[in-house]
Amino acid sequence: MDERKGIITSAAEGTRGILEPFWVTLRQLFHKPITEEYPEFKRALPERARGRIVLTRSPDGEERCVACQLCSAVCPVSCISMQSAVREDGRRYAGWFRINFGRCIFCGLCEEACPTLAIQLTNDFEMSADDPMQLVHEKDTLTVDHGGRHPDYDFYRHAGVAVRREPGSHEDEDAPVNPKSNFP
Amino acid sequence: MTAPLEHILALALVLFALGAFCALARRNLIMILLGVEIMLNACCVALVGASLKWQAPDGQAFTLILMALGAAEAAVGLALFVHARKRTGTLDAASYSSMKG
Amino acid sequence: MSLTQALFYLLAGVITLSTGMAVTRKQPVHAVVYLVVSFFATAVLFALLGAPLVAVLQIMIPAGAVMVLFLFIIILLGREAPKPRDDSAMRWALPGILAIITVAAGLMLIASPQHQTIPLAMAKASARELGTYLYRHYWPAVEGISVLFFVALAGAMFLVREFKPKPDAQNEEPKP
Amino acid sequence: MTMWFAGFAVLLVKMALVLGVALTGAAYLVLVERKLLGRMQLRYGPNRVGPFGLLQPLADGVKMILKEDLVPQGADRFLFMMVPAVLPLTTLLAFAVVPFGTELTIMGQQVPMVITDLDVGVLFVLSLSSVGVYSLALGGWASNSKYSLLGAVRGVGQMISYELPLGLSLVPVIMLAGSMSLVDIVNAQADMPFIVYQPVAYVLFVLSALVEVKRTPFDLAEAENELQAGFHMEYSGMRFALFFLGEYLNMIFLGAFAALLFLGGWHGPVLPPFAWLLIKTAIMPILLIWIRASLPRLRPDQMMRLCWVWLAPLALLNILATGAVMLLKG
Repeated sequence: MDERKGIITSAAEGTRGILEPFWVTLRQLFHKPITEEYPEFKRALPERARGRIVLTRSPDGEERCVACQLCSAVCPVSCISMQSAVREDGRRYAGWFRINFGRCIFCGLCEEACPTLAIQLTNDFEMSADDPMQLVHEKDTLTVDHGGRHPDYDFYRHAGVAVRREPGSHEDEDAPVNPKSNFP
Repeated sequence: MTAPLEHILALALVLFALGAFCALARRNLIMILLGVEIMLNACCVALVGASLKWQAPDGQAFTLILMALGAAEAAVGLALFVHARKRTGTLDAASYSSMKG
Repeated sequence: MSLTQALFYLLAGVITLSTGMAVTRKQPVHAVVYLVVSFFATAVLFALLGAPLVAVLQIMIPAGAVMVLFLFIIILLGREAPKPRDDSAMRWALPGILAIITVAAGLMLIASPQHQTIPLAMAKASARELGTYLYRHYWPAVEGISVLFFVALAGAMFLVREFKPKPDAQNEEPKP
Repeated sequence: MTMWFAGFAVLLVKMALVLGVALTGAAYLVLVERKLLGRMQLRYGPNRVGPFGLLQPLADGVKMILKEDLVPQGADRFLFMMVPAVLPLTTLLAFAVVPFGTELTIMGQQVPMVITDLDVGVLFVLSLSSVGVYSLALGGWASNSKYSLLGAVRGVGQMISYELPLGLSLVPVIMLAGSMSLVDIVNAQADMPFIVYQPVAYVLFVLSALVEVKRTPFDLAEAENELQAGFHMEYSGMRFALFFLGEYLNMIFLGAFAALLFLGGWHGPVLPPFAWLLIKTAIMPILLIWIRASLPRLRPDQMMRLCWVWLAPLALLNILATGAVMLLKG
């Protein structure tokens, strides 16, 4: 008890402190709940929300993934595995690609590691399953037919396969420097 | 009719002997106190049987008093054990021998 | 044999068996649980012997309160490390023999041929009568018990109070 | 002999009825609690299974039965498996002395609406409530877990302490009615329910009952933020459900007990006796839920202080005052 207050004041305050919560809860009983019910009402997730992982395609419809194993290496829970393969024209791709969503922690490190912007996290999070094996996704279910967040980027226009065009004619490439003309 | 008084007394006797055995043979203080409780319970059985035999409530009245006695005894005894355990760290009756000459 | 008689012998068996188990258990918690069973059976026995109030109080005080107190203390004090020298058969022999002799002597006395058994009639003491009788004839005992309870409460609180040894109580010399 | 068999059959039917009503009541009390708590916290509560979530208890039951039944390592297996039954068992036994109304006439026979009208009904109930402590103590001990043990120690301490004010708060009622049979006590309240004469005893009873069912603000035995879930932490599946069932049965039982002892039982105008008893029984559980929604948890020492410094002396003074008034009035 506070010494400055009299016994009656503190008793009154204590009683009020016990009784007031009852009034609050009773009042709230007749309020409309502020709940937004989930399956009927879905909140729009922010652009950068980290949900299910997909493998995107470049604008010309080819797979972006070059099976470089960087995502697999950086994954803290080791839920990504793949096998690389090479096409006849020298273009690399994933022979098979597997993500175990039962282990995935949706940290987004694979997306940051990917040099070709192939692996991306989407804001779809509804992926529960009865059987844990249903959470292991293969390449056919992972691959989507669009470019995700970066629809215009195409890795093979920059690098990857053998250069067929003249130097300096690639995207974002400066004209080659002539070393002989560079003297002061 | 119920069983004869002798059988009730025999039951009380067996219980009392079991309680006495427990109080004598066990070394854990809690088990010793349990033995005492068993003996009190045996007395209650005998008293209630006797009360039925002579159709007098005295036996039952004494049973009530005995129960209160047992409760008080258990409370003090257990408080003693807590105290003893705090000071010596054991409940073994044989280890309380500091008064031994 | 009537139903009540059969019930009596059944209860007697349960009581003896569970008390015997309680006495021989190593783990005090198990002993307490067996003893609770025994006390419950005793309560039913009391009801059978025409003492409903005593039966209910038997469940309430010895089985419900005292045994819970035992359990509480056992839990509070925790398990002890097993002692090197445990309860051996030799230590149990002498009390065991004494107990068996006592029981045998008592049973012989009861079963002796010149002693005839007295069958008991059914009767029931109502709670009101028992209470009135208790307070009319044994009020000093009731008062004594209440004083005992008060003293026991004070004693228990005194015993379990925080144990603080005085810092220099022993070294301090009495001043001349 | 046929009379005996008829009596036995009626007894069995009565038991089945009480069992069914009590268990269904407990199952739906869980739903009521979740709905009410939800609305008091500005949310809906369960509303998916069936209309307004009315089939939720069924879904919960199915879920609990299908869950894996775990026994922790180092647990005392036998005690661990048996103990959850104690609490529902004692509470269901206590329902045996609850009268649900006046005598009913079936085929010219007077059938009392109570399983057994014990001479010592109130004491019987108190003794069973003291036995219910075993579920806590043994359950916590047998789990071989620190948190369970701490929860058990706290719970046992609180329950055996509060049995004192619980029992003492009922003494004035027994004094007024002059009997410990619940039927007699209700009949003594035909003109006026005892709460009018004994408001202090009623408050004491509600407070002690709150502790006895171990609910907020006195749920120290299962304080989530200190002890995870207290004494029943290691239990899963149906064994856990039994602890829960016991708690909710206990709430309903205490509601019925308070209704019979203080609120006049089945006496009331217009409505049939059984309906009155049901309404009066519902007061206590709803009050307990409301308290749970409103008040925070106490500290153990505050709770013990409340019991020994305030409630127990107050109950004793109440008994003294009642006795004095009864003596003066003759």
